[in-house]
Amino acid sequence: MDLRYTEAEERFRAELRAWLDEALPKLPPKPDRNDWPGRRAYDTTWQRMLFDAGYAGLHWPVEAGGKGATPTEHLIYLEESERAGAPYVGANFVGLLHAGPTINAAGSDEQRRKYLPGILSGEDVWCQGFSEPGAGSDLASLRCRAVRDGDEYVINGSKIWTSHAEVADYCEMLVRTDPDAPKHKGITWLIVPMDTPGITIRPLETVMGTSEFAEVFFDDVRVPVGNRVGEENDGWRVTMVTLSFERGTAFVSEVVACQKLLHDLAELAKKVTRRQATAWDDVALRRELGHLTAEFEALWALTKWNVSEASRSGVPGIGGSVFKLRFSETKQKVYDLAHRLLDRAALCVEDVAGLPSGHLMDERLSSLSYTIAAGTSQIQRNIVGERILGLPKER
Amino acid sequence: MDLRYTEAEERFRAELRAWLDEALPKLPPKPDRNDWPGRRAYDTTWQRMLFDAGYAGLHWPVEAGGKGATPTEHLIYLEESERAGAPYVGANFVGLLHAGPTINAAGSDEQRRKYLPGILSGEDVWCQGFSEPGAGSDLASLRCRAVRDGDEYVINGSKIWTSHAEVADYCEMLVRTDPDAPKHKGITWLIVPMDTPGITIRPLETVMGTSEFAEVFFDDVRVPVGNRVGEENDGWRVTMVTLSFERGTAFVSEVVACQKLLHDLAELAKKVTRRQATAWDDVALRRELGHLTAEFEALWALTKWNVSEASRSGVPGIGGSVFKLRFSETKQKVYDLAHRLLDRAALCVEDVAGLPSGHLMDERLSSLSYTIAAGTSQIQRNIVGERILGLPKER
Amino acid sequence: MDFQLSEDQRDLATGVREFCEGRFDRDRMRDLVDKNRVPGMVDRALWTELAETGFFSLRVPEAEGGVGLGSAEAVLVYEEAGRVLLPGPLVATHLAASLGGDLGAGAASGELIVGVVDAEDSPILVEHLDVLDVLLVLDEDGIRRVAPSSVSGTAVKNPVDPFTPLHHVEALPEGTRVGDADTAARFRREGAVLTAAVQLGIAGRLTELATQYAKEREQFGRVIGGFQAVKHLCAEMLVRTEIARAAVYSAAVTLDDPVVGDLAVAVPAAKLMADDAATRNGKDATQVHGGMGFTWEVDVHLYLKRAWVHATQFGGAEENEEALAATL
Amino acid sequence: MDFQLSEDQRDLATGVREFCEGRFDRDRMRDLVDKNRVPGMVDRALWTELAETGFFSLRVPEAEGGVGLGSAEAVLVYEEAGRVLLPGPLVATHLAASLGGDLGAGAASGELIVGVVDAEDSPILVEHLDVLDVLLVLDEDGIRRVAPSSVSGTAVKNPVDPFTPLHHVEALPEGTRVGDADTAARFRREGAVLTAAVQLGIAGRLTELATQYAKEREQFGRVIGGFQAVKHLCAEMLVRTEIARAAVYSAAVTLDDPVVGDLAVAVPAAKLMADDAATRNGKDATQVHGGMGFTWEVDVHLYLKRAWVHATQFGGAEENEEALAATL
Repeated sequence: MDLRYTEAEERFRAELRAWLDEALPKLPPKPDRNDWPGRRAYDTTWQRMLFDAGYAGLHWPVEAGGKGATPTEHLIYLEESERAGAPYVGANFVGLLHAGPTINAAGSDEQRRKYLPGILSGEDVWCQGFSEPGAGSDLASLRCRAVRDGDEYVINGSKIWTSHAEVADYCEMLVRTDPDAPKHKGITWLIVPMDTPGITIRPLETVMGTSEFAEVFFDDVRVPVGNRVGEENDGWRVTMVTLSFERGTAFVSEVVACQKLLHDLAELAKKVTRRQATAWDDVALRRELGHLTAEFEALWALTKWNVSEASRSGVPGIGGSVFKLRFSETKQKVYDLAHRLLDRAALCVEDVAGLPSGHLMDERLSSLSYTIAAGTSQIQRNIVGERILGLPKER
Repeated sequence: MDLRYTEAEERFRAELRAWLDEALPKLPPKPDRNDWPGRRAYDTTWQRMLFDAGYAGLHWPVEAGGKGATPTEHLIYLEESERAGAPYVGANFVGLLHAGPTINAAGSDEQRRKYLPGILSGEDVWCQGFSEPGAGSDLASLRCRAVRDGDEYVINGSKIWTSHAEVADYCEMLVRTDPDAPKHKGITWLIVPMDTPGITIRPLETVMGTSEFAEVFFDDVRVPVGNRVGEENDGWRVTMVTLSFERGTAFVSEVVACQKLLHDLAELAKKVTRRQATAWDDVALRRELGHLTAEFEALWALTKWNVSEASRSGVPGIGGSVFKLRFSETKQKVYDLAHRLLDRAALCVEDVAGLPSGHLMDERLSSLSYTIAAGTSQIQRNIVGERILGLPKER
Repeated sequence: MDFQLSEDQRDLATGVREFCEGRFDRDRMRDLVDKNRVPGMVDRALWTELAETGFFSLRVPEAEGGVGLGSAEAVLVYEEAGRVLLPGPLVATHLAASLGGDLGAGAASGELIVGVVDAEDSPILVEHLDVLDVLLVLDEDGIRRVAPSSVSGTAVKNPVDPFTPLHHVEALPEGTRVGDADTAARFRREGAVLTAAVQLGIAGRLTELATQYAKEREQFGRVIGGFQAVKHLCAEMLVRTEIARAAVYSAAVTLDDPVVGDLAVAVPAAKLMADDAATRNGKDATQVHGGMGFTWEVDVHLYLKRAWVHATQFGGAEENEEALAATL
Repeated sequence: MDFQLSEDQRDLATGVREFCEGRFDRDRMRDLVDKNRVPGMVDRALWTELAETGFFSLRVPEAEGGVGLGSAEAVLVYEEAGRVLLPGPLVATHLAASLGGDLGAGAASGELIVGVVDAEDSPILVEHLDVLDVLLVLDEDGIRRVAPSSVSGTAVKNPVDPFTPLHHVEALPEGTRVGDADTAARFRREGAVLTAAVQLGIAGRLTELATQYAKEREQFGRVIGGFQAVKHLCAEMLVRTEIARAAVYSAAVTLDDPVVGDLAVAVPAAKLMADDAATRNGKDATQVHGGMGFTWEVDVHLYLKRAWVHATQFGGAEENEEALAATL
């Protein structure tokens, strides 16, 4: 067990830090949250800067145009980026973390040549069409149909929870090509250009009153058979391949952000008054902050544990669900605490009386989704119970 | 909604209180916990005193020798008894609350005449043979067999969680008489004298190191067919009849006891020091005590609600599982708090340094069973979800 | 003792439910929040109807033109208000109706929309200011009356609950004294219990919404309410609701007849249990709804956000816990 | 960075597990607690074997006759001790071995059984007094050595953990100074991490016991581990264990190489997470076992009770939380 970074890792960190110091001031100002073209431009500008500096596709294999970095280097990259306040992966998320790796692993040479460079350089933005209104936790029950018609697939149906749909160039899609096969069997993985006729996008308003997601409707949308990745009806396996790219780094930025946030909340607690004293004088609140500090110390250690495991074995460990369960519930507790700390100011999703209630309450609302998105806590507990502990499957 | 007691109820309370003041000093000293004959004698002495004073079988129908008191009077009786520090029902529990009411409702006239008077006067002590090692939450899966042989049933099998087995005169038993019938169908309700040959009692040691319960083994135990209550194979229905005697009063003593305990814990908190200050100076601990005070205020209100509902309708409401769920978990929290308050003294199940760690830690250990005994919290949540909310049954 | 609804009380609750569902059904509620927003989120015509139904004059003696009922009845009414998310300073106006004089009469009749704010709050956020006719300020010495037009504040552009617009106010005007410290203490007690009743309605409705969704939504070939994980979330929601109901009703009866209990315990206990039920049910109902629970179009978030607002009114959790500890 | 067990570390853990399961298997554990109780609940012969295996000299430099390993290895060893409920003042004796001189040598070799007590405790309860050769007292100024025979205390007849006999002591003798304040601080840090390792072993074993029972016990025609309510209890136990494992291992590595982290955070975090995992897993394992979990014969309660003891050693939850808050 060694928590010391190697000299090479330290060098990587130092160079990255130096570059971040230099590059970040060159970024244009952050666009407004609802300005989707602006957000696309901002995110892809950053991706282009990473590309030019040699940091694009850090964790992608070299043959795919990436840097073939180790999981540990990826961890360092994410940690330093977060500490420096660099932009999140944003609009490049699906391309860099899902579609690109999948095409590289399961696509044809031609597909690799056609799609991967644009993802790395920030030229192309991808969105995801997996979930459907009727297929959430039970993704394999999806019903969006694609029927073969000569050299084309004709897609009909709808998808939900699609981010960046309005500004994406391509959509990675799962469609049902054999309605008679068992549900995991008749699914196919397709690439759909977003300018194909027949696609309608309807923004999906969240509890925050914003539209981070969209519903996407497909009405006789035709794509060439050549846009299929993998074999027909083999889409489920193709999708599972993507999962194997997760190397314990999925939540690095968020853990670092939460650790920073706890310091901010402590500062806030020392500032806000409740009747006679500051909130910090309330030992219950202080201990709660202390407890959460321990949780994130442990989650950070578990991150390193999972990343090291992935570095050794090349495949993701069983720790993902364990991590996700505790992390999402603990992060919710942080925002519960922030809510409590703000008292009546928590009724404003904007800064009031010099308190940072805008950002905190926005995230507090967002936190409701942590235990739902990407597998509810209930599903994660099933996974831990069944796949790790070997308890019998649900009947 | 009226929380005022009627004049008749207030008179009942005043008379009871006066009698308790007078009667309690006449009780012999409380026997040692492991002195089972002593405990029987103590409990039945008290029952005899109640009997002589006209309080025996308060909630039993008049025709069964009881007083036909209303649920509200029963609530008053239990509340006043607890406040005065009167003995619990103890060894008389099964007779007064299970076997007696069942025999009265489902037995023959002869059985009523034979068994009810002894229960009321404290002469006879009953125990219960329902649960089995393999039939806990799923009671209907019980396997203890009774085979008809002429005018007798021959019983073979074992029972568990039987209290007062060593000192009981009779056992109310559920046995399987038709192994081929669906599991709720082939069960029969029997009265078994505990001096019948073939019965072996093995004390069952609990986590407290005491033997509040026993396993009871039946080896060719013969009882006359006349000891059957209800029809053969109709025992499940007979048992369900007993449940209808619950009128919301099951936890009255315990709620009153918990309210007293919270005051005691506040006193204790004001006495014990942690480093510089008293535990009471710790606002987190104080608020936790405040929170628990609210919980028991609500549980006491819910008790009155359920009792009033039973008074009106004569049948138990749906509130039992709701009450039991919250009560058992809240009572556990009280002992968690007591444990925390005692700090290192919690390592002693006896009084140390003037602290009441003996009683508190004994109960703290006992509290582990609250969410298990008489239907686990998991089973209670199923009941609430299925029977009250109408969600689909477990498959 | 008969701690169950009387026939009159049952009729009252049914009547108010029918009124609410008729006059402020889901469509109208969604219309108000999604399309036709009105100043202060209070529809004057509806306010008048509420007044006619007795929402504000319920506890005013018959001799003074009121309905002449008690707190026990009032909690039944305000529970129904919570169930349908009736917006506006209902509890404040109801309390004002007890002050007598022109102010009381105006509040009772629905002519005056009356708000309330606690001078001790930091920051001071006034609810529904744009529509108020009168603002009452609870301070150390009692209650003072302030003209809303004399309150200079900044409108909060993004209040967490879209039904509860807020103004941030640096300092409150002096105004005129309309109640002493005892009256203010009564306001706080009654305000806590009535607000707890609204929370009870919210908690109950959230239980219904989650249960209903759990019965309809299918995943893995069966309705999700058949999975213990979901079923038990719904069960806990019901438990919280019923615990809160017992506490709220009991506190209300104790307000009407203080000898049956201890108001120092009953009132904070009711508020604490009801706040807990409403906010935690909001969280659990969101979870039961899965991704849909995170969308604006499902009502759950509107209930949760309103619950957050009420949880800060007339005593928050920490304050109530301290008050309860002080009784030990 | 390579935060995984090295091959040597894996071998060490396997070896210690085999040793523990061979020398202190369930039968012997139950025999000790149920039938053949020995003074102080420490079996001298076993103690000697533990010493030979390196339990106490593990971190003593090879030059001084020790095994010469670090805290990273020590936590693997003490986790195994927790898994089988090895009784006795293991951590205290291990810490004493680092003091050098006759005391250190005696502790390392297993000739001396050394206990430790915190002078600030109230009440003062000395563990295993009947079998101790040396008692170390942690006080404000450092560590002092006291002869157990000079300690006058009252034996606790009914200690909550049958493996941890206690004496209640009114006042501790003066004794002789054997360590300064820095050494005492080191003892507290290392004691916390090693005790956390024991708790980790307990938490892990409880997860196994519950899972195993859930796979075997049938109710309603299926094994109870197939019910989500039980499955999810087991899953949460595993999550707590793995979270604690990460924190404990990380703290141990940081003890060996302080530049890789912040001991002021890592040590209390490890103890807090491990105490939490062990005690809460004890509660949940009891629940999974149903009625059987309430019986003496099932081992779960022995693990839970031991976890309660360790949770009070080298810093309890509230102390650790305060210490962590102070780092913010």
